[in-house]
Amino acid sequence: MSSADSTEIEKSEDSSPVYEFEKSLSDSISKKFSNVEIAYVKQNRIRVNVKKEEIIDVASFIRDELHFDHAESVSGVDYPKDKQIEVVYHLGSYTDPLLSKQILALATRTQREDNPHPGNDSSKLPSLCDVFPSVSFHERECFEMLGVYFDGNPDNRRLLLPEDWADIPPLRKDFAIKGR
Amino acid sequence: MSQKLPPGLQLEKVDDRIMTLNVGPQHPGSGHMRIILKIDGDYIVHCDPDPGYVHRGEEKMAEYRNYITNIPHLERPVIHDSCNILYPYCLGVEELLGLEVPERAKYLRVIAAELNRCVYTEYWLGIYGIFLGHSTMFMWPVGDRELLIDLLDKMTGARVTHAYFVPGGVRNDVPPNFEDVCLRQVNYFEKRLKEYADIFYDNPILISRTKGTGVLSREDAIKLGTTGSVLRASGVDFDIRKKEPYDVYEELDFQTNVLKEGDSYARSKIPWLDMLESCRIIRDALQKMPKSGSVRIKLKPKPKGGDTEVYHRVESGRGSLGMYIVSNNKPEPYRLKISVPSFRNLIAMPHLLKGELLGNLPPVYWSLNYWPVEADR
Amino acid sequence: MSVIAPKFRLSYLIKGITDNLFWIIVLMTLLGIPAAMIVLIYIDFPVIDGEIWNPFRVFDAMTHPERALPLVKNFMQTDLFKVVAFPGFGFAALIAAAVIFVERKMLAKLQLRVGPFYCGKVEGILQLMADGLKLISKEIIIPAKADKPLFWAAPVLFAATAAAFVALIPVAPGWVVADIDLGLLAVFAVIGFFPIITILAGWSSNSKFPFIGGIRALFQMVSFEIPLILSLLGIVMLTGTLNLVEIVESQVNFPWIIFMPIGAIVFFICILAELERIPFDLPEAESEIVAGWLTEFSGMMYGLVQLGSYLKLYAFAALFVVLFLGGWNGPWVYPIEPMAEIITDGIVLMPDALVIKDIPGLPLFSQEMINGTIWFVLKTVGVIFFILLPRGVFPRVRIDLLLKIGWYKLIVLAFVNIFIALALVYGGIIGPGGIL
Amino acid sequence: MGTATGIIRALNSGIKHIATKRFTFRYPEQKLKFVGDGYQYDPSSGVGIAGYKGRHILFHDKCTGCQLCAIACEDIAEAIAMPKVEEQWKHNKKAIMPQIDYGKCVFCGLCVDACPFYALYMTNDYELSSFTKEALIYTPAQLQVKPQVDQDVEIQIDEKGAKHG
Repeated sequence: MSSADSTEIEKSEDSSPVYEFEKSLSDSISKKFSNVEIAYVKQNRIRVNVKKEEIIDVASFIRDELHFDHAESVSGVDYPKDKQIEVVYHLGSYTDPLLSKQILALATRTQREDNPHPGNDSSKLPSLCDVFPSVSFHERECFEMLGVYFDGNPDNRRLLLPEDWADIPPLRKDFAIKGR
Repeated sequence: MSQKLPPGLQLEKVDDRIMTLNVGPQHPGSGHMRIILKIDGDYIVHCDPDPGYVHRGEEKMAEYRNYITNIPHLERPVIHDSCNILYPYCLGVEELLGLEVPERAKYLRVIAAELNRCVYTEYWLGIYGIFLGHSTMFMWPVGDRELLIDLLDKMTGARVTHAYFVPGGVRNDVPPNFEDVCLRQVNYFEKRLKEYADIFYDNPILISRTKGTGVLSREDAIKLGTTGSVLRASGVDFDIRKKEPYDVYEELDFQTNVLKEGDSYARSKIPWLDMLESCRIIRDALQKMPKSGSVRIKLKPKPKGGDTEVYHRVESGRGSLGMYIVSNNKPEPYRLKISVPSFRNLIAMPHLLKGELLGNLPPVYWSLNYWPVEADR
Repeated sequence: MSVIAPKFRLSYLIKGITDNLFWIIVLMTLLGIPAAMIVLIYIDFPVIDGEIWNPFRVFDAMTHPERALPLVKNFMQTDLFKVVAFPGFGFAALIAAAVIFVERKMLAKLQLRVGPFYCGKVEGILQLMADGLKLISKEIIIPAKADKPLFWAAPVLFAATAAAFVALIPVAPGWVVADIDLGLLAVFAVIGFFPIITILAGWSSNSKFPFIGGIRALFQMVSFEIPLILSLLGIVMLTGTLNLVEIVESQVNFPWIIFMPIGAIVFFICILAELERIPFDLPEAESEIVAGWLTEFSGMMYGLVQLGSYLKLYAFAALFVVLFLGGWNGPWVYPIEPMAEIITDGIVLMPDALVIKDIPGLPLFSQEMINGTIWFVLKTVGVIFFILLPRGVFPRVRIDLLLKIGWYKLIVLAFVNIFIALALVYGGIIGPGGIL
Repeated sequence: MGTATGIIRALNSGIKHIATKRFTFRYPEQKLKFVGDGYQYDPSSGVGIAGYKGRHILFHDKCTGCQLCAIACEDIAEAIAMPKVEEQWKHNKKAIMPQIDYGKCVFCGLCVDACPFYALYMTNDYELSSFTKEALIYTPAQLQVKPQVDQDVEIQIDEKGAKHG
């Protein structure tokens, strides 16, 4: 473990713009899946954009082969211009000491509807709950905040918002705060 | 049972035994949340945490405010740990704006963050004590917390909501004789911390009460993505201060505390050991800190981030606290997600409470290092 | 500028006081004095100088100390005085009030706090009075679906049972409300009422948390009554009596705690459990079940339960003193000499004999009684200190651990204690015909 | 035997602390001492000067009515308004000065950071409560008064424990 750490430090001391270890991780993903787009490779940070049909396969590959074992956060980002909602899973690893610095952002996009009916419209994504059990509450939050329904999540209920919330999901860009 | 029932209704034998208890939000043992419990006799058979009573939409608010005016708002979720919740934000914004923080500011940040971690943990420990019916363990930590609040007050000018960290350093330098006062009070604080052992941590009644309750195995702790003291109590050595050192944590001398048991007792002991470690860090940082120098970089009034995104995380009083900032060339962040440790530890709660006695609810619930206001954001 | 609180004016205060005085005088004259007359007519008055006294003569005599003192002394021998004032309710309530104050100050000191401070100028000595006034002035709220008669009855019964318990405690030689031969058995009988009252209170309030609290209280009290009774069996064997006064008298030379420390420890732990005090305050565990079986009580109903529980605290501490620490027995501390002077010469109020010199009927209390009371109170306060101390030091135990302690450990220890007593009896050391 | 010794040690620790000094800070009689005269900001170096963030103090002879403090507060608390004042200053042609609503202020001090003319600082005065919301709005005239504070208590540590004194 200590040797792994020291190699990490050496690498970061290189201060070369190419981060080899991160690059090797992203290369192994893009080698396996041709449709996957590597958005950026920065120091300790990788971002991977995938199609929503492929996300479970990619996530399983990341878990089994690359040893990322938990999700740090699940963030939904609304892009009204593209008519899409992006969901970003930030994955990290506790078990593999080589990966303890790394955060892998796994992003996917789904369709956005102007008149949302959360749960009953086309804004749907396959849930990663079976791959990473740690995403369960994050996906619940994402569902109520952006209206993205996660197929396969056993618990797609309200979490933070009040029970009588009747407005559109509040983190969408067209939900305006009063007076702003 | 040949009883005639209206259509659609069934007699369920098992459910007759089961009582639903609403623990909270108006309950002395709940905090700002509700836990819906189903109990069979004295055993909890189902647990459904229901947070959201103090949801303030911090993430939505942040999208309307620029990178500087976000500061007082973002520390509201955990005012007791306000330096640590601003830490990843400042690191992230510094990366977005391409700022290099002065060396002295880095040390001041570490000192403020460690003091704040102790302030939070003392408050947390006090509530853990009162949840177990130990009123002395409520009064002592809350009283000793005053020592550190006094220091933070001298340092930042406010007792709880400091608004001390800004992108590019800290707001102000410390007053002239701060080092001596800090050293004296931190040493006394450490002495007081050690006095907790006799009355609380080595107390046989406490040990019999909390040992072996709510055991979270190492595999489950990893699988459920728990963090901070919960994770380290389950035997996973993962402290972001060590694993992904930010600012000057690399140069400071400290160790992480790991216990293997994974029960409520271990989870309550880790923050206490962390506080003792924090005292070491503060002393070390005071020694290694440059004696003078700039502490803040001047910023333009409304700085604009690039067209990129950052994810930064720090080790807060509860665990890894991450901020995901998406920027689109505007003074305001396009999206700001706060990945809070309380929320991540909450996932473990239904898992842990199932099958426990009702009397184990307070120690298991509060040992998760869960801060309801932070989880709701 | 709107003001929330009305401005203070002296005239308003004076008006309020005079209003209250007016109504007190009116009600006293219309209701109080007739009621007093009716009560006095039915009380048996002593026959002095061959005349039967009546209320009017009593009032008449009250103005003259020479005749009043014998009357007071006579009154002190009545059961009414014993029940209401000295060994009974009044004395116990006074000690209970002192206990509450001491508990709060001591706990505060242990926790590096100040505690009650402002009420009563001197270290918050009148805090309890303020709390009592607050409780009395509170509205009593009864849950809509509560079983109202039982809900009302529970706190009253609780305080009454605690008072009944107090009545069995001998404080000084001859000063006990109910001196019965089966005193210890009566104590067990009275203790047996408490679980019934708690489950009554929990059930009748028709709410979940009180119900759980009531059930817990039932479990706890029932399981701790057995070791409690067993731990006292040793003393009964050694003394051969159940009368509490005789048990005290048997400890003239040495208290029983010397021979039965195990029994004393078991009894002490059982006291803590019966009193629902930390570490055994599960029925009122506020972080789990709000306030347990007390959740729905408000105002003075809660106050009554608190009064009852502190009376119970005093009674159990006193029982510990009576059984293990020798009751009123102790070295002679009360001075004898000045007392004898008063008896022979009377109190000289003025040099000239114009004012009464020799007051018949003094002393009001015998010296044995005063000395015994002093020792009894000292020992009781000591025991109460050790009952209060765990509140600042220990956390609450869990229900399964509690039952385990009760059924496995304490009962075994109580049996060990019985065997020690048997060994002492059959060894011929103590007991009937023993060496000591 | 471990249980018994543990219990005795806990009881001993409890009894020992009955004789320790009380740490309670008796607020209305005592008031905590702060460093300096309140939070200040030096716009030339861009760094603040440590101090307590209490009520503001406004120097009328320096305020130019530039509204930068109000703009800084805009997204935070919206506590600062700029009313007209009945004063004639050469550098303040518009004759407007900040008026602060302490019912909204969060005492973050970012308005002090925004002032480039050394006109707005903060003071040690934190006892601002009043019976009405109107009384919480401090006009420029009220803000220029230097507060009278009587704060002299500090934490004292010795062998027997810590206390406020």
